[in-house]
Amino acid sequence: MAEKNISSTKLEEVEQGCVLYNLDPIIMKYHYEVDYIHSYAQDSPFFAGLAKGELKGSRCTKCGSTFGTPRSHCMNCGAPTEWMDLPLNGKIHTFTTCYFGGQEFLDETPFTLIMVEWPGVDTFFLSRLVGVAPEDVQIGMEVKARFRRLSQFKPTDVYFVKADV
Amino acid sequence: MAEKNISSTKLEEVEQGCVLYNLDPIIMKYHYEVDYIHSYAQDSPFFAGLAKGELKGSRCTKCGSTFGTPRSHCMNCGAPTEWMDLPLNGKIHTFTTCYFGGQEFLDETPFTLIMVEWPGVDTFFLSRLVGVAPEDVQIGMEVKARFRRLSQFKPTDVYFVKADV
Amino acid sequence: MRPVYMVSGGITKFSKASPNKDFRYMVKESFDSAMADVPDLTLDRIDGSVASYFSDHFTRQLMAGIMVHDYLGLTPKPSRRIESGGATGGMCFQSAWEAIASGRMDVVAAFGFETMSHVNTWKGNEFIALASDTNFDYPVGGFYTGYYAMMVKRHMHEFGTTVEQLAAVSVKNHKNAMHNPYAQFPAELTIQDVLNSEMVSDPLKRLDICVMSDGAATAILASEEMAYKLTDKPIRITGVGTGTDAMRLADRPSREVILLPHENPEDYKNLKYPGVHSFRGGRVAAKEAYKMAKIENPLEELDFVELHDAFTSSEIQTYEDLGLCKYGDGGKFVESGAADLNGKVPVNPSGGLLACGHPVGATGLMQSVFAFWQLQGNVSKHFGGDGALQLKNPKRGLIHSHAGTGTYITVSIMERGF
Amino acid sequence: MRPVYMVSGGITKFSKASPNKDFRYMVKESFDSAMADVPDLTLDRIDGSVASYFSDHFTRQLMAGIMVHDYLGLTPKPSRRIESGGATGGMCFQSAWEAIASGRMDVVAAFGFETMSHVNTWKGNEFIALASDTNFDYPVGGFYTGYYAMMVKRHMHEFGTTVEQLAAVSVKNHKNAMHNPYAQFPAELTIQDVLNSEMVSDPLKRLDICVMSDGAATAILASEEMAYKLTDKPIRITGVGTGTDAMRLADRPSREVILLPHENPEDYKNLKYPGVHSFRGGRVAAKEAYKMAKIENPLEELDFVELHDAFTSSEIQTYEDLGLCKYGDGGKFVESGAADLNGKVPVNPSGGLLACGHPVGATGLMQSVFAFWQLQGNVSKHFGGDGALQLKNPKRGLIHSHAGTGTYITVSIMERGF
Ligand SMILES: [Zn+2]
Ligand SMILES: [Zn+2]
Repeated sequence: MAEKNISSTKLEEVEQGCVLYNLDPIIMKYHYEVDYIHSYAQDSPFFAGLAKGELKGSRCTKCGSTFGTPRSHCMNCGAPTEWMDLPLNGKIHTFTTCYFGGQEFLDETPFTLIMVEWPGVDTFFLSRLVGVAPEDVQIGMEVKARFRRLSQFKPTDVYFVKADV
Repeated sequence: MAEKNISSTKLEEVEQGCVLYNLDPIIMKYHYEVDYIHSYAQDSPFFAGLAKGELKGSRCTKCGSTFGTPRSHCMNCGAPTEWMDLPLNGKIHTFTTCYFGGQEFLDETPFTLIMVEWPGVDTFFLSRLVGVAPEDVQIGMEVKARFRRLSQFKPTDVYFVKADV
Repeated sequence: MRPVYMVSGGITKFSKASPNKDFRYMVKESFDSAMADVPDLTLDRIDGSVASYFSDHFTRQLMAGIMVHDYLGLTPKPSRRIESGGATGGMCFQSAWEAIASGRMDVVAAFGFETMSHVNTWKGNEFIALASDTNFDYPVGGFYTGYYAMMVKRHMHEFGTTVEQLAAVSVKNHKNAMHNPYAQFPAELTIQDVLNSEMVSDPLKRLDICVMSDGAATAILASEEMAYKLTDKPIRITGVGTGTDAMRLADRPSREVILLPHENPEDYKNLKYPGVHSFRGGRVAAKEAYKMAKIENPLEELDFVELHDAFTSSEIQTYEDLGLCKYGDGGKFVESGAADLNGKVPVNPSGGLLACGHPVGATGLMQSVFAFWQLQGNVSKHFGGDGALQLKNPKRGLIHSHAGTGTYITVSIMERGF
Repeated sequence: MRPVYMVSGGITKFSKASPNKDFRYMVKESFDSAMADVPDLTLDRIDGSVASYFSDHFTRQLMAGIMVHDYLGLTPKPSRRIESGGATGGMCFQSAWEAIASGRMDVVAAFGFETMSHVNTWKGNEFIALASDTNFDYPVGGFYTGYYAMMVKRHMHEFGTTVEQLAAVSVKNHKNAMHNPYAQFPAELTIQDVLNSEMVSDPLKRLDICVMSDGAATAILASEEMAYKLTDKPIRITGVGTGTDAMRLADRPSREVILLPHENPEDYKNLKYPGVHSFRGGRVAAKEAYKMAKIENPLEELDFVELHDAFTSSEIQTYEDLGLCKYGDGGKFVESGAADLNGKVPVNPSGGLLACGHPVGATGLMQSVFAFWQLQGNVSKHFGGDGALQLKNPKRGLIHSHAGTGTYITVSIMERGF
């Protein structure tokens, strides 16, 4: 806490933080920032796996359901799941190429999103497909996982390319 | 949209935006920013008034209720209100001195908040009291409005000091 | 179950930005217009309110719900805020229904708003994307249009749905809106116009997608006794239903189709359901609402539908979820003209989200207001004398509200009570 | 009105941070513990859920409600999220009540959480302050403790309430928590310890204020038929009430006191009400709940109260709102020992928010769980064998949830149904 001259009867004049766009009505710029301390909590082993070139899903310890995107409890019966290794090769269940996006990803467009499917795994995995022209992507296309060398501990640490590249 | 080499099968390696605090579980820093375009809309005349050294409240055109903080519709009968000039002198209805605060205001502590009351005005006005030591502030104390010379179009463009200063 | 009625409704004209009126004032405008339509309904007769808005981020204000309740002069009466993503408006409507059906309140104001103009469109898309899993989905693409694009790609693959069929939805809805003075974006378009519009996320183009809006809407609900006291044209809410699905598209299971009374298991022998091609939550919501409203065959028993067409693809998928046609036949359904203003069951006679705009928290309530006016038979009065969108003597309508990739979906059935 | 019961409850231990379990997992833990207490209650018997959390900002995730519903394995069943500031938990409880009372559902899981550890304490305070008017209030001080400090300053001025009386609340609640293994901050304190703690916003000191927490809670509600099928110790929810007040403290009006059945207008001849010294919303909530539960004199008819003591001052003001004593007598009430564990009406026998913590969306539901265990008479079983907080044969309790400066307040009455 800074020492203040509390007997001054004038509020300091400051100029920061006021950008005025319009006067009638008064329209101002208001900037807001947050720093989050975000824990991946029970999903941490998935992200740690990516850093090691492993792709991990979940298997229910009770009913045996398998999940292509990890979840620590089964969506079918509520029991805890255990980690399982997913194949690095899979198929495209569906896809799209985004030419626009949310602000954070605008400068990465165009990019292609795919849902990866594996035989015997009940659900899918969302990822990016790299190196295939939008017009050449197809449902059913075989793809394989690649991992970033410099892990960022984000789901984009893994991405997919055509299986025969 | 930037031209991209879509035939590359490698995702660019980037290092921005990844601050790791902990590995088990993985805890990361996540930064978020927003720029808002904020309109004071129907309250604009109040903020324009502050820039001219005027303090404006509202008076109901139907039931006559008066409001020490402006509102464009009456909270008692729902009718539109009209602008009214508030006296620049008032009394302290209640107060506190804050030694801590939300992050944005931490470095302004300690500061004293007051509710200003006026005879004949049905509601109050929240403001800061400047130049009075915390132990000297009292309910009922007479105060007067002062205005910042450099308007920021914020409610802090007005503040109060002891009336006899 | 205590019967619940809608007795009035009001909306603001949705617009790209409303710098002269903040969210409180916008709701007040829609509220006052609803109040003005029922002269006997004074402020003191309202027992409480339910507030609907999607996101603290858009509003740059937490607890904005109470600020509106306060601005309307409703303190110290009960209120609460409902949030359910894009389905927030429809859920608010059902929460007000529950407040009355439970016997706790007799007259409830359900109001909603969103002011999406405070940030630019791409930041707005980012906010909306923050409503997808921020561990697994947001960082990969962070774009809801992309998620819907993947869903319809699979729909096209499974069923042969075409981009021309998607475009037909856009043409129909924008055209209906030509006669709706509240619509933000009425237009006479051709299939080709839609196909030629800028590609956003393959196969969805600009004209397949609704825009962001500022706007507000209010629906006033009442118990049977109060409804008939207040108006001689009350509209009864005979069914409410809600369904949900997994947040992550990747988590959607493959099971058997949940059947409606008029359907047969043989219709869907080899269909893995819902996968990513259909909205299971929409089917569950419809099933609950139909059961309550005693609807056996929706196509025959509904006179019109106002559904959540944030994307042209969603409208086609929703025909199927609602049982207006078989799963897979949605594309052909719109192509056939069945959903046209003069078709078998007009869908989005108002112009829908595509043409009216989509100020999230207001949208589901806007649908209730349009449906209410249809059923009261006074569209012309509310549309400045233009009655082109007034259906002939409609008895029963359906409103449908939907959150991101079908995570929350509500269906409510409204019927003439006079 | 269809009777509604609570059949089970579960909570996590509230803590400063929970890096090993995210909000989904925390709720699952509280949900599983509730489910485990009722062996006949399987997942398929739950008709839907209501989610409770305060802020997208704290969660760094929009639509977090559906993610929990999904994680619990409840898709595609109905769900919706309730938000009402600090009263979110209490409002969620009442929304679940409405879902059942309306006849729409038979078994509903009401769950709530908050993860406040993702930002530092002062940023957290800033988030909370963004739940005050961002045009007029936030920029001037931006600090809810400051707003409450102004309220109690006026209370002290009107009624002679003392800082020692405030401190007595802190001493009582922290002491009760010594026997509550779920509490985040149990402590044996003296009045002097509280008075000596660091001044935050005059007259409120560190030990007058609850801390921020991570935590989750689940309450499972059921219709009469299902309740008696599932448990032989159901607890009936005999009254629900909600009140509100203006968002800006400056806007609070001066009117006549809203009277409870046992009060006289002469008691308050010269009192301007509520001004900023009292919570009108609390009085309105109590009045509605008492009427429904047929309570005429709360002090005589309630066996205990779990109320929202985010600040010691709020507890004193709330005694008065609830009619446990006259307006102005709250300070003397705590001083007299009437609110002690062995007093006339034990208030916050659990330790309250002051000692248990306040993970906003979970708090109101946590109260329902503590009240539920009290009424079932099995506190000892849930508190690891320590039965010190178990009241003797309590028949009826009150839970009270409260949002910033009393903008939303809920009161619910719970009674033994066996
Ligand atoms: Zn399982
Ligand atoms: Zn008035």
